[in-house]
Amino acid sequence: MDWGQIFNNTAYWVFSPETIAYALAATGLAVQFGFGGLLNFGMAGFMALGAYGYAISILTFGWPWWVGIIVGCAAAVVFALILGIPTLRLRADYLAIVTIAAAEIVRLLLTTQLFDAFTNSADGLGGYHAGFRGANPFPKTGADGEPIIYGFGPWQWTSDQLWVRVFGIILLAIAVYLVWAIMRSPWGRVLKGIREDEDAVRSLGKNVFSYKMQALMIGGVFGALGGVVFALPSAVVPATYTTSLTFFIWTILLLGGAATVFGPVVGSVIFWVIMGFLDNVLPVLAQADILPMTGQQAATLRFILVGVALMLIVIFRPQGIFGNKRELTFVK
Amino acid sequence: MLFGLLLAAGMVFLSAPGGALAAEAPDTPGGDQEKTDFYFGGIITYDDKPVEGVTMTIEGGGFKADTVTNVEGKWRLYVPDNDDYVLTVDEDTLPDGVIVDPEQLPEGITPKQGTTASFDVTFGLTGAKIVNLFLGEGERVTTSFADQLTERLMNGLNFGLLLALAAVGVSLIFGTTGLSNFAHGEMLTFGAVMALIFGVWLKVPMWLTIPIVIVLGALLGYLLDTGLWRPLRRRGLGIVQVMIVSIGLSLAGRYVFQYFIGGGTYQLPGAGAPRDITFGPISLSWIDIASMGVSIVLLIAVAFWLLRTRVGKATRAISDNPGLAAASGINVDRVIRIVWILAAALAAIAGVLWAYFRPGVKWDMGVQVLLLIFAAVTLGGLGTAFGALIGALIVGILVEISTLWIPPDMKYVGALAALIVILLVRPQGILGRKERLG
Amino acid sequence: MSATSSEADTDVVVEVKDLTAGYLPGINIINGANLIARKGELIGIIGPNGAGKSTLLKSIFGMVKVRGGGITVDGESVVGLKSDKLVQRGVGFVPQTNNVFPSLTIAENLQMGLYQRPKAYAERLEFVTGIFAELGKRLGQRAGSLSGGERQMVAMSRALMMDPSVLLLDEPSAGLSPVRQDDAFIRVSDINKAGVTTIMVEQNARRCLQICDRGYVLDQGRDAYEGTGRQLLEDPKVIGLYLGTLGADGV
Amino acid sequence: MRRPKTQGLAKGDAVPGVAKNDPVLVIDNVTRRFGGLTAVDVEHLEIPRHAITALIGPNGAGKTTLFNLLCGFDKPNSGTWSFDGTSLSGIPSFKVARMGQVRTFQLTKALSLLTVLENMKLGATGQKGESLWASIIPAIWRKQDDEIEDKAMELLARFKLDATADDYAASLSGGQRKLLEMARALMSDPTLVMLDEPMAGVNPALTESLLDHILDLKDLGMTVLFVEHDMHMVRHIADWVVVMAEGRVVAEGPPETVMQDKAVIDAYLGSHQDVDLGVVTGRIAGELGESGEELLEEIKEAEEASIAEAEEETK
Amino acid sequence: GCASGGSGDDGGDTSTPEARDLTLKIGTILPDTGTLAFLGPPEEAGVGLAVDDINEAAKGIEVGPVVWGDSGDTDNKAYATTIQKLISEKVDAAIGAASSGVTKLFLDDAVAAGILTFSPANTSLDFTNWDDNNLYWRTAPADTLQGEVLGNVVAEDGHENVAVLYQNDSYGTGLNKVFQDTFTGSGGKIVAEQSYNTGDTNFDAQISAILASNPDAIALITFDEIYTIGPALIAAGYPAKDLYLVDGNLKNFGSDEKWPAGVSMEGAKGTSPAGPKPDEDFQKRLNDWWVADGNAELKDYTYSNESYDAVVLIALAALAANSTDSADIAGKLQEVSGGSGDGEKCTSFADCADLILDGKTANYDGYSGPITFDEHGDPTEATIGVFQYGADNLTTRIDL
Ligand SMILES: Nc1ncnc2c1ncn2[C@@H]1O[C@H](COP(=O)(O)OP(=O)(O)OP(=O)(O)O)[C@@H](O)[C@H]1O
Ligand SMILES: Nc1ncnc2c1ncn2[C@@H]1O[C@H](COP(=O)(O)OP(=O)(O)OP(=O)(O)O)[C@@H](O)[C@H]1O
Ligand SMILES: [Mg+2]
Ligand SMILES: [Mg+2]
Repeated sequence: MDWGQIFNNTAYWVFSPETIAYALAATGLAVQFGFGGLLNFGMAGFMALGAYGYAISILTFGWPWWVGIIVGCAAAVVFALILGIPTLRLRADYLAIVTIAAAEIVRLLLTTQLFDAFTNSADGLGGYHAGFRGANPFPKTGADGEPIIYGFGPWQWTSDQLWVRVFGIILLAIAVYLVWAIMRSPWGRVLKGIREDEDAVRSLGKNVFSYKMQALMIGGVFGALGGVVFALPSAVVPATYTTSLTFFIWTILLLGGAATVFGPVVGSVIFWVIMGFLDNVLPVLAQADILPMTGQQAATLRFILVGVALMLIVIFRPQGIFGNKRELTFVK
Repeated sequence: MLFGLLLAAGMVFLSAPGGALAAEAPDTPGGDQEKTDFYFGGIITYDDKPVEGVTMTIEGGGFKADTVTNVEGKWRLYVPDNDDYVLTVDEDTLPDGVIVDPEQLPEGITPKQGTTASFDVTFGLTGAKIVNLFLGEGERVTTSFADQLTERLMNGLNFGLLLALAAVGVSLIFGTTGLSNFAHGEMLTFGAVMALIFGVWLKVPMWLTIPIVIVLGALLGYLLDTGLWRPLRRRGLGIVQVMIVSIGLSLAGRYVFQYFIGGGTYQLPGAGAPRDITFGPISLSWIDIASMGVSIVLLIAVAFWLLRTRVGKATRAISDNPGLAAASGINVDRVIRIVWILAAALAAIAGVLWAYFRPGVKWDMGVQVLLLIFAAVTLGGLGTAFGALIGALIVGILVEISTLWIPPDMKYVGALAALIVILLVRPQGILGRKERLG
Repeated sequence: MSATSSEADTDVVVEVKDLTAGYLPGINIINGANLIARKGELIGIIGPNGAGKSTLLKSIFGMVKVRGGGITVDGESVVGLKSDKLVQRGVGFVPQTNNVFPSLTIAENLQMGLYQRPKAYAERLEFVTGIFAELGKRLGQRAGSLSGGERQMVAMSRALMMDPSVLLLDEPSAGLSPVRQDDAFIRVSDINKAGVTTIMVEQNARRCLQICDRGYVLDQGRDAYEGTGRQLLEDPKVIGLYLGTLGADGV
Repeated sequence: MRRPKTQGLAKGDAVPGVAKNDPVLVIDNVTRRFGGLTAVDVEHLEIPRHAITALIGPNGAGKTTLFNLLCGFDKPNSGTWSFDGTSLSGIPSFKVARMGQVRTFQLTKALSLLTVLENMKLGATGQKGESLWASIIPAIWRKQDDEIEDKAMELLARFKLDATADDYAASLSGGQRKLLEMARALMSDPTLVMLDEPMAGVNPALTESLLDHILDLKDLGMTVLFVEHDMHMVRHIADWVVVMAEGRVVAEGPPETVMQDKAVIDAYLGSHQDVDLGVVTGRIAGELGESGEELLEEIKEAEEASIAEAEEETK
Repeated sequence: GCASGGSGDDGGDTSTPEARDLTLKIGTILPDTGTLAFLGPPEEAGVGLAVDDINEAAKGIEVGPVVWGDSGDTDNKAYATTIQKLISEKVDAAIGAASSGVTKLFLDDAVAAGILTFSPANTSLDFTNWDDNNLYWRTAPADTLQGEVLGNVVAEDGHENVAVLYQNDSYGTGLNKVFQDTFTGSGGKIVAEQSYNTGDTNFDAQISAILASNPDAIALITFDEIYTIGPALIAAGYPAKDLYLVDGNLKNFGSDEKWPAGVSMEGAKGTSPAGPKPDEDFQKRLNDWWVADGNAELKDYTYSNESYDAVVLIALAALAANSTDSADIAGKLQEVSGGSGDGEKCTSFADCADLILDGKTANYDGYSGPITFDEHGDPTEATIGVFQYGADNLTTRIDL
C-alpha cells in the first residue's frame, strides 16, 4: 500500500475547487443559519442559480464571464427575494421545508425539457470556459513551449487549474472577511439577536424582516458564488444540485462550527479530505484483501463511512471545530 | 457520401426466389423478392382493418419492382441501393371509393406533383423505410378526463395513505423530540429490504413476512433509540446537531442497503399482480386493496393510541418541555423510545407498501419519498399527527393528479409548489396553531 | 450550618448537606449549601436574584448535576436520580419559568401532573379547581394562550394534582394578583398543614416568611441566614439586605 | 425620602376614560377577541405624559394583551390609538419601538446566546453600524458603539447585572432575566416605556433601589406605563393608576383614591394587604383583626362556591 | 477534437514489423455507487475481461493492474475524488463514466491532466464538439441509429397510435426524438409522451397517462426503471407483446431474480446495438471473469460489450502508436476502429494486434458492433439488433 500516494491524493482536497465551492456555500449558510438562525435547506438551489446564471449568460447570451458571475449572484438575490418575501414570516422549521421544496423546484425546472433551449435540460451545460480561461493571468506555457506546472508536492496544477483555485480562494477570502467584519458589527449583533428571539428584537425597534432578508441574500450570493466556483472547472448538470448537496453543506457548516467565521472553510476541507481519503484507502484495502469485500462494495463502504464519520464528528464535537463549547449548554 | 454512417437491421440472408412479379401476395412481406440491405415496407389499413391485395410499386435508379399487400395489409419492397425512389400505391386496388387521402399521409410525405398516390421516398440512416397508410376514419377510444381523474384520485389516495404511515411517524418524532428525522426514508427502505430478505430470499410467506417486518422495524427503532438518540439526548446535543446526525445516518443507511442489495430493483412476491378488480373507471389489484386496508387499520390504531392513551398526550408534553414533563413524573426516555419504536415500525410497513406501490425494492427508494413525507408533515402542521395524515393525503393526491396539467418530469413541482402556497395562506400548517406572545 | 440537625433527627424528610452544584464546568452556583426540612415543615428560601435558589431546588429534584455533598429524601440519597423517579417518591416541583406545557390544554396540563396515577384525576381536579376556580371554567384552553398569572395557577395546580408528600415551589406567587397571592399562600399553608413538607422559594419575601416555619436566606450559593420565619422577618440585617423596607412601612 | 407625586394629571373627575391634560397615548374603542372571549375592550383611555401610570387588574384582565396591541405585536378586532399624536394602528411593532414607545415582556425574552452586554447594546436605537454597508467599516460605528457600551455598563451596574455582563443571557436566573429585560428597554431612551410586571420575581431589596431609578427617569421626562401586582410598588411610585378587569377599564385615578375604591378592592386587591398571613393561617398567635376574619370568611365562601359549582357540573 | 488523420497511412509500406514492449495503465470511473450502480458490474466486467484477454494474447502490450474507481452519481459526487485518484495514479486512459452528466463534470479535469477519457455509455450529443484535445472517445453508438430502427420496428408491426415513456436525460430524450421522428415519418401517431427524471422511483402518473391514451404500442426508453415500469404496465393489463424496449432495459428477465416471477414479457420486442458475434458465449465469459473476481453472478450485461471494446480499442491504438502516451493513443484510435477507411477487418484483440504487428492497419469490429470512429471520437457505425422475448422471458435476436 502506497501511503505516500494516498497522502498526496488526500492532500489534493485541501485546495480543490470543490472544497472552495463548498466552503463558500457553507459560509453563506453560516450567515443564514449560524448567525441569523434561518433554517435554509435550499442552498443547493442558490448554488444551482449561480452556476446556471453563469453558464447561461455565457452560452446563450454571449456575455463575458464576469458578467456571468454577476448574473449568477443576481439570480440568487432574486431567488432570495421571491423565497423570502412570503416565507421569512414563517416559523423556523417551516422555513426549512419551504426552502427545501423551493430548491427542488429550481432543480426540477432546470431539469425539465420545457426550457431545453436555455438549460439543455437533464444534460446540463458545459464548454463555457473560454472567457474565464482567457482572463487567466498565469502563463500557460513556458519559454520552451512546455505547459508550466505550478505548485509543489501534492499540489500541482496547470495554469488553468491554478487560476480556478486562485480565483476561488480570492472569492472565499472576500466572503470570509465580509462575514468576519459584519458579524462583529452592530449589524451582526442584530442578526444574532434575531436568531435568539425575533419578537424581542422587534420590540427594540429593529426591522427584523429586513435583516433576515439581507442575511438570506448575502448567504444566497455566497451560495451562488460557490455554485460558480463549482462550475468553473467543470460543467453544470442539474442533478448535481440535489438536496444531498444542501445536506453536505449543512454538515460542513456544523463540522466547522455554525456561528463561526472560519468553521465553514475548515469544515469543507475536512469533508473533502474524508471523501478523498476513504476513496483512496478503501479500494486498496479491499484489493489487498484486508477488507473482505468486492471493489464495488468497497466503493459503497466509502459512503457508509462518510455518513458514520459525519455522525461521529458531530457527536463528539457537537459545537464544531471552531464552535464555542459554552454555547452548547444552552441550545434548545 | 461515402457511407460512413450506419448499417442495416437485416442481416439474415435467405435464398429468396428470384424475380419479383407480384400478382399474389407473399406470406411474409417481401418474401416474393430477393433480399437486399435496403427495403421499403409498410401496412395499409382502412377503418382500422388491413387491406389486402393493394399493389405497391417502387421505382428509381433504374430499378423497378412491385408487390401486393398480404392478409395483414403488409408489404415490403427490396431495392438494390440507398437511393431516391418513388413509391406508388395503385389506388385501383384499394377498396371501392377509397383513395389515398393526403391528410392521412405520414408526416413529411406528400404526393408527387400531379399524382395522388405517388411519393418520393428516401432512406434515413438505416436500410429500411416504412410507409404506413392508415386510411379511413379510425375512431380511438381514450380514457375520458373524468375517468382519468377518478383513477388518479384513487391512486393518490393509496399513495397518500402509505405516505401517511410514514408521515405520522415523522410527525410523532418531531412532535416529541423536535427532531426532523432525515433518516426516515431509510427506515422505509429498511422495511422493504427486510420484506425482500424474508419474503423473497428466505421464501417466508408474505402473511408471515409482514408481521416479521413490523417487529424488525420496531426493533430497529428500539436499537436506534438506545444506541444513538438516547445517548445524544444525554449529551445534550442541540436539535440541529441531532438533525445532522440523522443526515449522516441516512447517508450511511442508504449505502448499507446498497452494499448488501446492490443498485438494482427487486420485486416482492405478488408485485405486479393484475389490476383486475374494477369499480367503474378504477381498477385495483388485490395488493392495492390490501395495502389501503393495512394503512387505514394502522392509522386508526395510531389515532386511538394518540387520543386515548396518556402516552400519546405525554408525547406532546415532552415536545413542549421535556424538563417539565420529567418533573411531572413522565419517564421521558421511555416515551421517546416508544415513539421511535412506533415510528420505525410504521415506517417499515410503509416501506413494504411503498415497494408494492412503485413497485419494487431499491436501495434509495426511501429518500425518494422523504421530501414528500416532510411536505406532508409540514402541510398538516408540524408535530400534529392528524395534520400529517391530512397532509399526506393531499400530497399523495397532488402528486398523482398534477401531471394531468403539467409536464410529467415536473410532477413533484406541483406538490411542492402547493405546499408553499398553502403555507403562505396558513403559515402554521393546516392543523397547526399559532403561539401567543408576550 | 444549623447545629439542630443531628443523626437522631428521625423526621427529617429532605436534607441537603454541603451541596455543590452548577451548570458550566468549573463554576459552582451552589457552594456548600445546607438545608433541612422535617416532616410537615414549611420552609421558605429567600435571597437576592441569582443567588442559586432555583438551582438548589433543581438539584434536589435531579435537574442539575450535583457536584458534591449529599441530598436525601426520606433518608435515602437521591443524588443522580432523575426527576420522574423523584415524582415516584412523592416529590412535586413547580419550576420558576417554563412551568406549563403551552401546546396542551389546561386539562391536559393537569393530567400530566397525574401522569403516574391517572385514575385519581376527577378527585384531584376537584381539589385543584377548588383553589383556582378560574381554571375549572377553561379546561379546554391551551396553556400557551393563557395570561402570565393564569399560567402560574396552572403550574401550581399541575404540581398539586399529584398529591405530593414533598412539594418544591419556585416562586409560586410571581405574577399573581394580590388576592390570588394571598390565596396561594394560604393554600400552601393549608396543604402544608395537611402534612405535605413544603420548600418554597419566594421573592415575595415578607409573605413567605409570614407563613413559613423556618426560613433560609441564600446568598451566593450558600445559606447566609437561617431561622424561624419571624426571626428573619424582624432581623434588621435581613431586612436591609434582602427584604427592603417597601412592604414594611404599611402605607 | 419619598418624592412628591405628579399631580393634576386629569382634566376632570377620576372616572374611567377621563381626559388628561397632556396625554402621550390615547386609546379609542380597542377590542380584541379570542374566540368567544373578549380579552380587551377599552372604550377610551389616555395615558398622561411625564408621569408614571400603573395598570393593574386581576389575572387575565387583558393587560398584557393590551400591551401587545398597543405595540403592534397583535392586531385588534377594532379600534384606534395614537402615540404622541400619530396614529399607530397597523404600524408594525419595530416602527412603534423606533418612535419611542418601547415595551418589555412579561414572559421574558432574553437573547440567550448573546452575552448580557450584547443584549443591552442591542437595545440602543439609531446605531450607525446596524446598516449593512456601514457595518463593514468599523470606523463609522466604533465610537458610537463605545458610548453605547459605557451606557450599558452603567445601567447594568444599577441593575446589579454588571458581574454577568460577559455571560450568555441564557445563564441568567429568572429574576435576573426580568432585570435584563427592563434594563435593555431603557437603553433606547424611550419616550414611553411600557413595563409588563417588571418586578415580579425581583428581590425586594433590589426593587426598591430600582424604583428610584424609575423615578429618576420620570424626572428626566420619560413616561412610564407599567403593569404590576405588587401594590407596595404601585403605591410608592405611581402617579396614576388604571384598573382593568375582564378587558375593560373599570377605574382610574391617583393611587390613593383608586385603592380605596370598593370595586377595585373586591375584584382585585382584597382588603387584606396588611394582614399578617401567619396569623390568618393560625401559624402564630396574634390579633386576627377585622380584615383578617373577613379574609378567612371570603376564602371559605369562595371555596364552598367552587365546590358547589364543581358538584353541579358533575351532576 | 481533430485527429491527425494522415498519420496512419504511411504505416502501409512494408516496413519490418517491430516488436512492442508496452505497458498500459487503465483506470475506470464507472458507477459502483449511486443511482446507476446497477450499470457498474457489467461495465467493470467488460473492462476486466478485456484486460485479461489482452494480457493473455501477449502481443507486446501488457495492461497493468486496473485502477478501479467509482464514478458514483451527481448526487453523491464520488466521481470528484475518483478522477483525481486516476490522475495522480497517472493512468493513460480512464474508462467511464456511464452517465453523460457525470462525464461532463469531470471531463475538463481529465483533459487538463492529459488522460484519455473513454466512455462505454455516454450518448449525449454535447460531447461531439467538446473542447477535449481529442481525448474524449466513446463506444456507445449514437442514439440516432437505434431510434430509427426502433421506429421502423414499431411501424412495421403496424402500430398506428403509440405512446412513449422515456427518461429525461440525453439518452432518453435523444432516443425518443429519433424514434418519434422515424415513427411519425412512417405514418404513425404519438398519442402520449411521458418523461420522468433520472432517479425517480415512482411512475404511476406517467403510466396512467399513457394508458389513458389507449395506445396500440408503448415504447419504453428507460434503464433499470423497467423493473418498476414493466410489472406496473402488465399489472394494469397492458399486453406485453405491444411493448418495445431499448438497449437500456433489454434484459433477460427470465434469468433475473429481480424480475417478479409470473410477470410475462412474452412477445415484447426491443432493439440494442449488437455485434456480429453471438452474445451468449461472451456473456458467459464476462460472468466467469466477474465471479472469479469475487463477485456475485452478473445479472445484467448492459454496456459490457461497449466497455470491453473500449479497452481493446485503446490497447490496439497503443500498439499501433507504439506508445502508451494518451495523446498518441488518441491519435490512433480512429484508425484502429476503421475510421481511416483502409483497415483490414478483425474481430478480436489478438487478430487485430497481429495485423498491427505485421505493419498493417487493423479495423476492429467488436462485440458492440462494427465500431468506426469519426474525427470527433464518436462511433459512426453500428448494427442494431432486434430482439424478442419468448415464453421464458429471455430474448432472442430476430432481426427483421
Ligand atoms: N392567544 C390567545 N388565545 C386565547 N386566549 C387568549 C390569548 N391570549 C390571551 N388570551 C386570554 O385573554 C385573557 C387576557 O390575557 P392577558 O395576558 O392580557 O391577561 P393579563 O391581564 O396580562 O393577566 P396577568 O396579570 O395574569 O398577566 C386571558 O384570559 C387569556 O387567557
Ligand atoms: N442554565 C444555566 N446555565 C448556567 N448558569 C446558570 C443557569 N441557570 C442559572 N445560572 C446561574 O446560576 C446562578 C443562580 O441561578 P438561580 O436561577 O438558581 O438563581 P435564583 O436564586 O433562583 O434567582 P432568582 O431569584 O432570580 O430566580 C445565576 O447567577 C445564573 O447566572
Ligand atoms: Mg429562581
Ligand atoms: Mg399579563
